[in-house]
Amino acid sequence: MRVEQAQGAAITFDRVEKSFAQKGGAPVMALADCSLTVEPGTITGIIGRSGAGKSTLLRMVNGLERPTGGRVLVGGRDVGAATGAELREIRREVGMIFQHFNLLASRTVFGNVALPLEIAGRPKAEIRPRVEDLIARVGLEALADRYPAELSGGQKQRVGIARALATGPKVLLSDEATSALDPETTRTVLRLLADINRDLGLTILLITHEMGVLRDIATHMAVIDGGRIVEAGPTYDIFVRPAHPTTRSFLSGVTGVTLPAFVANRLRPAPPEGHSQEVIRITFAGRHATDPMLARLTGELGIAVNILAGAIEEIGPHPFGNLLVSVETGRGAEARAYLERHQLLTEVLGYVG
Amino acid sequence: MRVEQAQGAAITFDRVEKSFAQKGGAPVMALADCSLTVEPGTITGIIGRSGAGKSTLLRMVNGLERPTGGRVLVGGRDVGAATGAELREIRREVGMIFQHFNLLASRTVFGNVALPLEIAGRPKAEIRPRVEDLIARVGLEALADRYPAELSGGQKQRVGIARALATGPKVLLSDEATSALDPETTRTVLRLLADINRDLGLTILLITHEMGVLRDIATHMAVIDGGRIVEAGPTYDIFVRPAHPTTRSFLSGVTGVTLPAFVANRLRPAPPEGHSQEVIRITFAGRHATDPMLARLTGELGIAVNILAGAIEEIGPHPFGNLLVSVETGRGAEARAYLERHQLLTEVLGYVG
Amino acid sequence: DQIKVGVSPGEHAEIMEEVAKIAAPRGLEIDVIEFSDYVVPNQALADGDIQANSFQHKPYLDNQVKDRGFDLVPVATTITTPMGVYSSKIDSLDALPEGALVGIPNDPTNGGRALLVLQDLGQITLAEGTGLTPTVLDVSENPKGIKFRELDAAQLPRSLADLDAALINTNYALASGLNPKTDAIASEKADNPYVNIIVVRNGDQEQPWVKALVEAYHSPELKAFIDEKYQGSVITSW
Amino acid sequence: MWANLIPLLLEATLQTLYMVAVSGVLGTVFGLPLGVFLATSQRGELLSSPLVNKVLGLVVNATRSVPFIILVVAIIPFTRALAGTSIGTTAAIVPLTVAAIPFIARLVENAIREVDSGLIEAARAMGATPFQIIRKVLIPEALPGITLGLTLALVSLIGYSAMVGAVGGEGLGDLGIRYGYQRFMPEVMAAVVVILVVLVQLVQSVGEGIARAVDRRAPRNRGR
Amino acid sequence: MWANLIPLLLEATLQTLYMVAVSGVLGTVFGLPLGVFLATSQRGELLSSPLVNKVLGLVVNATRSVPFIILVVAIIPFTRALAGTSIGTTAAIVPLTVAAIPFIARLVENAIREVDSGLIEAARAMGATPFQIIRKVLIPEALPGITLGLTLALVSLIGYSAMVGAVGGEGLGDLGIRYGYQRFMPEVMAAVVVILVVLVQLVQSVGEGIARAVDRRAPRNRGR
Ligand SMILES: Nc1ncnc2c1ncn2[C@@H]1O[C@H](COP(=O)(O)OP(=O)(O)OP(=O)(O)O)[C@@H](O)[C@H]1O
Ligand SMILES: Nc1ncnc2c1ncn2[C@@H]1O[C@H](COP(=O)(O)OP(=O)(O)OP(=O)(O)O)[C@@H](O)[C@H]1O
Ligand code: MET
Ligand SMILES: [Mg+2]
Ligand SMILES: [Mg+2]
Repeated sequence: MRVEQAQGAAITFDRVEKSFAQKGGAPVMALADCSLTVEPGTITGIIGRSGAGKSTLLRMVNGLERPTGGRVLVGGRDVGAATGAELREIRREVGMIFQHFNLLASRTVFGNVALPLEIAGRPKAEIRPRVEDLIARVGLEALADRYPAELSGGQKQRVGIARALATGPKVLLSDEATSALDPETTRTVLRLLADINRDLGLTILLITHEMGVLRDIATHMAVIDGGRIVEAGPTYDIFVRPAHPTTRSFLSGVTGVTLPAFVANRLRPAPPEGHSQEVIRITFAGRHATDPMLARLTGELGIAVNILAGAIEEIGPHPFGNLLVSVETGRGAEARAYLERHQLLTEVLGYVG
Repeated sequence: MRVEQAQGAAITFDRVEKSFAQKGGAPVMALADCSLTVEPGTITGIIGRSGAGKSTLLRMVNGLERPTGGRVLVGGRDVGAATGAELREIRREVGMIFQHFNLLASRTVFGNVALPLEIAGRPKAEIRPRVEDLIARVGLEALADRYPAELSGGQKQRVGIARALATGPKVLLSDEATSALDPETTRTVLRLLADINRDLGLTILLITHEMGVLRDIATHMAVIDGGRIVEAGPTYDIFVRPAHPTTRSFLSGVTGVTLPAFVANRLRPAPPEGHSQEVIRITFAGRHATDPMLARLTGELGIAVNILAGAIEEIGPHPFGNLLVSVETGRGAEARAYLERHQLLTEVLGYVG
Repeated sequence: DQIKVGVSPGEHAEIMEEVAKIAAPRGLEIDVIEFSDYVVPNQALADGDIQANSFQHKPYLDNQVKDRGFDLVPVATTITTPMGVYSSKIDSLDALPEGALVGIPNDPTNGGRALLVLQDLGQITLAEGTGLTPTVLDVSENPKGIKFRELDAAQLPRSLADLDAALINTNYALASGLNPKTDAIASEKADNPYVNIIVVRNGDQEQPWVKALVEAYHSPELKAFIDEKYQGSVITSW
Repeated sequence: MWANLIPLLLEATLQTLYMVAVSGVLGTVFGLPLGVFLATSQRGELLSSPLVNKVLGLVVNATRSVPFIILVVAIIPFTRALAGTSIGTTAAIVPLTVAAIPFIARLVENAIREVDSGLIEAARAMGATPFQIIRKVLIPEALPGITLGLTLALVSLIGYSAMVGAVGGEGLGDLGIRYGYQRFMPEVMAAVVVILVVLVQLVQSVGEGIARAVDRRAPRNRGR
Repeated sequence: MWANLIPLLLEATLQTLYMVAVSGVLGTVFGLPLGVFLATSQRGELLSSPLVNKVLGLVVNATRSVPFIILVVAIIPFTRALAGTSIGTTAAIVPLTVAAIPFIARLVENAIREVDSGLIEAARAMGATPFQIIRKVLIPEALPGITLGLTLALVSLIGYSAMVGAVGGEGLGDLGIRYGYQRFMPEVMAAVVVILVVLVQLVQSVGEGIARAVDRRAPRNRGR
C-alpha cells in the first residue's frame, strides 16, 4: 500500500542541479551537484550562508522547484519527473512551512489551518477538532477567528506551522520556521515537532540560521555553501569536529569557540617575553565530557586553569562543549597531555602576555 | 538648527497605550502603559514573546501606528501629534527595517536602496556612489541589478537593511532584521550597525529573538510581556540579574543557565542518602569574572568542581557568564562562601545522587 | 385580436400609439414596438416576432426585399414626411457658398433621399442607375463643391450650427422646434415616391386584423390627430 | 406631461433593472469561469494550455471588437433560439449577456492575475488540484478585485442596455434616446439621466461596500 | 467593388486609429490621475479627503451612467468649444475622451487598490510625500494592473468609436454599420469585423506584452 511505503519516506537528492534563467543575463547557478540522503524518521537541519541555495534545495522536495539536473526522490518516487495526480499524491504527504508564511488573507486562522484538510477532502466533522487541536498546540486558541492581517509576525508563523502539520504529513519541510519566534515559543514549537517526529516517525527537513535549533532537535545536518553540500552527517559529529570553514564559522557562536574580545585583542602566535599564558581550546565530547576534568587538572597537577569562554551543552543525548581556557605557558604542554589522555581534544590558539 | 537637535534624538515612550479595534469584537489591547526612554546614541534591544507588542511599539516611533493613549517623543517632537510635513520631517531622520522586507517588486536592488534617497530629494550624482557603497557593505554588489523576486530571503533582508541606512538616519528601527540571516551575515550586519552607531551616534531600537544579538550589540534592553514593559535597563545588568520570569526564560538559552537533561532528570530539592553532589549556578560578573576562580577553588580549598554547563561571554566590553557546576554536597557551603567572597553570585539549584 | 406592430421612434411611434387607441374599442389590440433601427423591424416581421410594421416607405421595402429576400408585402399607404433643407446661416439655396458643408442623414434611405432632393433642387447631379439609395460616392457633378457630412438623422438639427445647411426629416425638424413651413429654405417636392406603408408577411393580407388595422389608420380621427400635431408637415395619404 | 411620464419612467427603470440584473448574473456565471480560465491557462500556469488560451483569447477579443449593434443583429437567430423571440426586453438580454461575458472575463482575468504567487505555491505544495486552487485560493483572494471588476461591468451594462432599442428592448437608456434624443424632450432626457445616475451610484456603492467587506488584507490607512 | 472598398476601409481604419489613439491618450492623461486620486482619497487613505472623493466619485458615476449617444448630445457645446465644431472625426474625439476618462479612472483605481499596503507603509516610513508615494510606489507597483486596465479600456474605446457615426465620426465601426449592416453589404461587414478583430487582437497582445514586461513579481509558474 502506498501509505505504508510512504511511512518510510526517505528523501534522496541525487546530483541535483538548479540554474535560474535570467531575463537578459547569464543563468544563475543556485545548486550544483548536490547529493544527500535523508533517512526516514530523522530530523535533518540545513544551514548555509544567505543565498547558498537552502530554500531552493528544500523546494525541490515537493516539486515547487524543478531540478535542471539530477533527481530528487521522495519515498522512492521521482519528484522531478512526477506530474499531475502523481505529484499531488507526493505533495499530500509533504507538509511545508514557508519562510514568508503565505497565508491566505481571506481566511481566518482557523480557515488557513483547515485549508490543507479541505484540499485532502477530509470530512467536515474531522476537520474541526483536528484544526482546533493544532491551533491550541501552537498557542493560538484565542486567535482562531482572526485574519492574518490582525496577527503579529510570530503569530502568522505559527499559523503556518499548524497548517503544515494539519494533514499529518510523512515529511515536513521547514524554511526558517522559527526565525520569527521568540526563544520560548521556539522551544514549544521544537518540542511539538520532536514529539511528532518521535510518535509518528515524521521525517523533517529544516532550514535554520539558529545553531541552537540544530543542536536541540536535528539528528543530522547538512551544510550548503555556494550551491554545494560541503558537509553532511550526524549533528553531533559535525558539532564536535566541524570540517568546513563555513561550518566552523557558523558553529563558533553556539559552542563558545569565539574568543572574547578582551583576549582576542591581546592574542599572539608565540609566547611573549616574561610571564605569559597559553590559550587553549578544549573540546569535550564523549564519555569524559561530564567529568570534572578541569578540577582534576588543578587538583592532580596543580595547574591553575582560567576559563575564558565556553559552553557545555547537549546535542541530542550527548553532552558536548567547548571551553577556551588559559594556563601558565610553561605548563601548557603538560595540561594538554593530561586532557588528551582523557579523550578531550585540545588546540593551542595563541598566547597572551 | 533642526539637524543638530536631531543629532541627540532620544526616543521617549510616555505611558503609551495601543488598542486595535476589531470588526465585530472587543478591541485588542496590544500595549498598555508603556514608558521607556532611549538615550541618544544607544542601541536598545526589545525582546518579548510572540504577540507581546514589540512591533507595535516600534512602529509608533515613526508614526506607522498611532498611540491610542500616551505620547511618543522623538528628539523632543511628539510623533503621535505630528501630521503632514512635520511627521515627514521626523520620518526622514528615522530609518526602518521591516520584518517582511516590504521591497518594491518593480525596482531592482539598486532601485530599492536608492528610493529613500530619491524621496529625500538627493541629487542623482550623490545617490549612485552612496547606494553602491551600501549594497557592497551588505554583500550584494553582484546582485545590484536583480529584482526582489530573484533574491533569497536573506538577500531581500539585506536590501531592506541597506535601504534603511541609505539616508543616514539619526534613528534606526529594526524589526527582526537579522532573523532571516545566517550567523556569519548576522555578524557582518551587526558590525555594520555598531560601526555606524559608534561613528555617527546612530540611535538604534531593535527587536530581536536572538539573545546573542542583544549580547553582541545592545547597550540597553527592554522586555515586553503582554503589552507591558516588564523590565528595562542596561543589557549587562539584565543579563546578570534577570528579574522577570520571561527574561529569565529567554536568557536561559544564551547564558548556559539551562541544566543539561542528564542532570536535570536526576535533580532533587534535598541531598539524597549517601554520596551526593550539590548543583550550583555561578554567575560571573564584574572584576573577577575572568579570574581563574574555579581553578583557585580547587587549588586553594581542594574542592573538585565539575562543570555541567555554562557559557562565558562578553556583553559589550564586560565579560560575563553563568556556569552550572557540581561539588561534593559536604563542601558546597564552603565553596559558595569562597566564591561569594570574590564577588561571584551563587545559587543552589538542587542535588544529584 | 392582438397584434404587434413595429415602428421607428418619432412620428411613426407617436402615430401608431394613437392608432392603437382608436383600434382598441374596435376589438383590435395593438402592441406598439419601437425599433431604433431600420433593419430589425423587417427582420422581426419576416421572422414572425411581430405581425406588421409601419416605419418605411415603398422604395426602402423594395430595396430590403431585393437585398435580404424578405417575403413581405405592403397593405396600405400611410404618411409622407417630406424632407426640408434648413440652415442657420443662409436664407436660400442660391446663397449656398462654394465648398459648403451640408449635413445629410447617415442611414442609406434618408441619406439617399437627401441626395435625390438636392438633385431635384439643382444643386448636384447623381450618376445614372443609382436608384433610390445613392451615396455620396455617386455624386457625379457637384458644381459648388459641396462637402457632405453624414450624421444621425436626429443629430442634424443639433448640428445646424456647425453646418452651412442640412437636410432634415420633417419629424425631427418639428421635434427640435423647427417649423418646416417657415424655417425650411427649400423642400422636397410633394409628389415624391416616399410614401410610407404598412407591411405584413405575404399571406397575411387577408387576415381580419389587417383590415381592422388599416381601417383604424385611415380613420378620420387619426387624420385629425396628425393634422393637429404636425401642422401639415406630415402629409396623410388618405 | 409628468403624469404620463412617471409610469413610463418607472416601467423603464424596472426594465433596465431586469435586463442588467439578468445579463449581469448570466455574464458573471459565464464570464467568471472564462476569466479564471484565461488567467490560468497561459503557458506554464495552473491549467497550462497555451493553444486553448490563445483561441479563447481570440474569441473574447473578437466578441469585444464587434460593435454592439452589429453583434445584436448578428446573433438574432441565436437570440430567438434562446428567448423564443428576437425582440423585446427579454430577448435583449441575450446580446447584452453575450457582450458582458468577454468583458467580465477580462476584468476577472486581471483581478486573478493580482493574486500573490506565494499563495498559489502554498496551495500547490498542499497537493491541491488546479480546480481546488481556483476555488479555494484564487477566487477568494481575488474577491475584492473581482467585486470591483463586476461593479465596473454592471455600470457598463447599464450603459450598454441603452443600445438594445434596436431590437425593441426598452429600458431607461432606450427611453432617453427615443424620447429625449429622437423626440427632443429634454426633460425626459434629464429624468432618465437622473435615475441612471442614482442607479449607477447605488451599484457602485454596493459594489465598493462588498469589496471592502470581503477584503481582509491589512488596511492601507493605519497611522498616517 | 473591392477597388472602391479598399481605400474606404483604409481610411476608416486610419480614422478609427486616430480617434482611439487620441482619445486613449487623452483618456489616460486625465483618467490616470483621476483614478489614482479616487483610490487614494478615501477616508484615512493617503490623500484622505472623503468629501472630494465622494463628489468626484459621483461625477465619474454620472458620466459613466449616461448612454453614450446622450452624452454626445449633452456635451455638444463643450465639444464645439474644444474642437471648433461638434461634428466629424476630430470632434468625435471629445465625447470619446469624456467617456474614456471615468472608465479608465475606475480601472486605474482598481489596479492601484491592489498594491500591497506594506509598500505604502515603507514609503511613508521614509517620509515620502503622498505625491512621491503615488509616483514612486503606487504607479510603478500597479503598472502591470494598470496596463491591463488600459488595454481593456482601449478595446472598449474601439467598440465605442463605432457609435460616433451619429456625429459624423466615421471610422471602421461606422463603416460597418452603415455599409455592411444598413446597406447590406456583408462583405464590407466581414472586412470591417476582420480588421477590428485584428486591431483588438493587436492591442490586447501589445498590452499583455507590456504588462508582462513591467511585471517583476515572482512568476506564478515555477515548477508545476
Ligand atoms: N490589526 C490588528 N488587529 C487586532 N490585533 C492586532 C492587530 N495588529 C496586531 N494585533 C495584535 O497585537 C498584539 C501585538 O502585536 P505585535 O505585532 O506588536 O507583536 P510582536 O511583539 O511584534 O510579535 P512577534 O514577535 O510575533 O512579531 C498581538 O497580539 C497581535 O495579535
Ligand atoms: N528566480 C531567481 N532568479 C535568479 N536567481 C535566483 C532566483 N531565485 C533564487 N535565486 C538565487 O539563487 C540562490 C539561492 O537562493 P535560495 O533562496 O535557495 O537561498 P537560501 O540559501 O535559501 O538563502 P537565504 O538564507 O537568504 O534564504 C541565491 O543566490 C538567489 O539569489
Ligand atoms: N420614416 C422614414 C421617412 O418617411 C422612412 C424610413 S425608411 C426606412 O422619412
Ligand atoms: Mg531561503
Ligand atoms: Mg513583530
